[in-house]
Amino acid sequence: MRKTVIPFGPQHPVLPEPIHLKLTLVDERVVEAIPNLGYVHRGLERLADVRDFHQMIQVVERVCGICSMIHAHCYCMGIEELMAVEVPPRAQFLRVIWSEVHRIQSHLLWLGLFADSFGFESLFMQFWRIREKIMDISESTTGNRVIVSVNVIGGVRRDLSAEQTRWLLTELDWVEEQIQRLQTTMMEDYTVKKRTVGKGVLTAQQAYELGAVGPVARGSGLSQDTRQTSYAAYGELYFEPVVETEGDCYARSKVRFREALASVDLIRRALDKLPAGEVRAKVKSLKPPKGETVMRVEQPRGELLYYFKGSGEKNLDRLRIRTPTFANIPPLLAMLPGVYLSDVPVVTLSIDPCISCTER
Amino acid sequence: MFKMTHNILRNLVVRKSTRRYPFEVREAFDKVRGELVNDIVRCIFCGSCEVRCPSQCIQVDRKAAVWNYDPFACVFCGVCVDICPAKSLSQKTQYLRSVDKRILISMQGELKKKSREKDKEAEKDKPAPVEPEGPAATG
Amino acid sequence: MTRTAILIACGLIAGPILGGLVSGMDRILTARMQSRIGPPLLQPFYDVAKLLFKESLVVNVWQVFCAYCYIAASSIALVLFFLQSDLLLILFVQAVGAVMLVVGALSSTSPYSHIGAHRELLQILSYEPLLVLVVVGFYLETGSFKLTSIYAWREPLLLKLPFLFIVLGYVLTIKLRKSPFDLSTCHHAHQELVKGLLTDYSGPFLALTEIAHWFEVILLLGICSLFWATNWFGMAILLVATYFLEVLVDNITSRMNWRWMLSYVWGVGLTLSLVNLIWLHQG
Amino acid sequence: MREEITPVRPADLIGEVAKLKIQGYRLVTLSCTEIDANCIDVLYHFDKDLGLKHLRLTAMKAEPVPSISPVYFAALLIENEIQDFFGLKFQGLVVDFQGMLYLEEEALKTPFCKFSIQTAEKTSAPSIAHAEPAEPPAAAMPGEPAPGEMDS
Repeated sequence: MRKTVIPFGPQHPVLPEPIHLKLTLVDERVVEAIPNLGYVHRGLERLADVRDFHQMIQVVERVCGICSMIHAHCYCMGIEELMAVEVPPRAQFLRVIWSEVHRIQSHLLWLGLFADSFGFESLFMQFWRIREKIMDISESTTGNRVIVSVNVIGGVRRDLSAEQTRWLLTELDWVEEQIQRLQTTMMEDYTVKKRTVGKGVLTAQQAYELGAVGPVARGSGLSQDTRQTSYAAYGELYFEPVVETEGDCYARSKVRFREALASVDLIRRALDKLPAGEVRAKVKSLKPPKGETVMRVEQPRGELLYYFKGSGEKNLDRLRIRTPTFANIPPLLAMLPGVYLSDVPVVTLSIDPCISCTER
Repeated sequence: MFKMTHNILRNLVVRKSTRRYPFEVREAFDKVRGELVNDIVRCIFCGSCEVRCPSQCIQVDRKAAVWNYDPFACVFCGVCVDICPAKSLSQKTQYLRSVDKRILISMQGELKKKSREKDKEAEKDKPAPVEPEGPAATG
Repeated sequence: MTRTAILIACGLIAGPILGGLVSGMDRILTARMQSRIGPPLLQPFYDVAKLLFKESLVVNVWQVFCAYCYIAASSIALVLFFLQSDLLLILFVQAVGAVMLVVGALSSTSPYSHIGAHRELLQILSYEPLLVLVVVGFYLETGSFKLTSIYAWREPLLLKLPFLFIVLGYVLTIKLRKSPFDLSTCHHAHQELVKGLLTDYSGPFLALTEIAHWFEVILLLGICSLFWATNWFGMAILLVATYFLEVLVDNITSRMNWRWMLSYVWGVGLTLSLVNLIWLHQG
Repeated sequence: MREEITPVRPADLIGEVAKLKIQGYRLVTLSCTEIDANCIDVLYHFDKDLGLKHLRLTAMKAEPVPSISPVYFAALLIENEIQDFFGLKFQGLVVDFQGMLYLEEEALKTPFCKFSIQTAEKTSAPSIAHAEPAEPPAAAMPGEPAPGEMDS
């Protein structure tokens, strides 16, 4: 038995982000995986000391570019709770719409990277082609492609015109059709099944004990989605979490496909019910936030938690960000032992690691 | 596999999704937050943009009436545009082109009186602005 | 004598030039299949030129020696092909080159390079027997290992050896490092082993392995051309169709692992070759 | 906070956490805040059926806190992170990164403490890189952290 130690990452072409795993192999089979963080740690939580609570919106958006909208959404919700600001219903709906747009693009991005992790380059390009349409939607409605910067304490900064809504709906039809087509292409492919079915199995029990969140938990049969807590406008939109029970890489990609399609539906329903009115509440008291609170939202990668502590000053006392990947690393460590080296990228990517999120 | 074959072969005949970028540029959407410009004639040097900017890329000298801006530190969030009381800041729909040298923009304006009505009157009287754009390249 | 010299020169020049062009066409075709515009036709030459002018960083002197051996072996194999030499000899010279590449990878200390080398050995193990069987098929049909007599054969060999042609297709996929067999290394280095076998080759020496790869590609396409040697037109169509199929297969499959490769290539490949050989023997 | 917060003492912590585990709670995360030069506030967030439950532990910087990672393996990275950022020592960690999960050996300050903890051991023997809380010196503001760069 030959033992090899492979430094997997932080710079590795198959990894979209720099996670560092020390893999101990015995004949191409992983026996132990130890993570090491800190490669892209930027100290964003600590920035709350020098940026005031308005400026922090732009800072938290940069915790994770791919789900910037949802980070800012969560942050604004927390501050609004501390300052007792009532957000107008139209703004609530618009936040949901943009969050779901972000969810679709994040899932498409992931599906592409996932295809690339088992060497299916052409499929990767197909996913990213569809994603480009979502980026266009984001760019035309919010003003930016990725870091959308539409949230503000008390509402949103942009509104949707009737013309934009019509255009958005036609674009969404195209996106939905394309996703459906690629879903059958990918999920029925012999070689894809060969590479993903039964790889990196996580049982429901393990997922719960190790604190898995998001598609990793839902792929293992846990019906756990923070959107069920009906924050923002989710309470008024009929919503049901997507659950698969197999707990392998195949199930996790299936969850993401179905969620992307469910998000398209959610956007349609939200546009349909979009109430008229203001998009930005007048913040009456200029008193900075005071007190402490915890806010949770559902990111494409899973549950995101923010802890706020303010003492009535311009800067928050403490802002803690727990990103979903941080919660999903322990399940990853449980999945890796026993898989072959050739499956390590597939299993690692199946949790959708966002390391710059994790290390903040 | 066969579905993929179909997909791949269709891609051979339909229009390509990529374009030869610097030679062929897509038309921008109307509300895109691109390059930040300051109409220095209207600027009242209040400093709100400096205070609210999350990346601290703007420095305003209220006494000397100088507006300094570092486009490479800017994150193009548009917060300054939103809060500008004189509406002198705006964003183009085109993004900043990539360059190989750092650019620092420094604009010299003229101080105006506090009242905005008087400000407008004064503007009518005034001729052309003093040095509307002066990008000074530094290392 | 002059004829020999001209043929040697042809082999040495045609290898890199045709190989680079084929590689450029490959990249454009792949891009089009993925709905991209893709690089210019001459991009592989630009890449290699850039690599050649880079600073040479030597991990291990052995590796440099191995890179030279690899290019020497593959160019000699192609020159022998142009000289219409013995097919078995060509195969073994080519195999020496392939093994030298593995030895070079093993001489470094990188685990990626080592695992890549092991996988490359398994790949050699899976395609070499098939390649020999293809040659045996030629021999059974034409009664000679000499290229001159195979090229002079009166009818296209494809009609008699259709299954062996499919088997050669497997060999070609492995040798061209295309999906699903791009295990030890692949062109865009987007895999778990980074660039696998070639991880520690860099700069000019990486360029040498790339040029040597072009020689090999042309040699394999040359062996493919034996299947329709009666006229130029048929040969060209056969080669273009074969290469198109290779790129297509690359784009419709994901990368598999070596266990699957061994069982599949040996299982299907050996069965197909044996069926074809028995059929030849009977007929 | 909307949900109730149960205060716990370090001695009861493991028992309380184990009780929650038996009840089927999932560990969401730990949040740590510095209160003053001596105290650190650790909040344990748990979730069951979308309802949150919090435990609050007020720890002294100088005393180690029992680790809950033997009960909840998921707490491993979080506790190591707190150990790096606040210098609070956890006892009984499943895998102890010795304060080097985020920080390098030569890092002497615990970045999230305004009342910075100087580590005498770290300076003398960098191999033992754990930030042992020594007596807190006068309030020393650490430098401004690097501005957040855009990253995905």
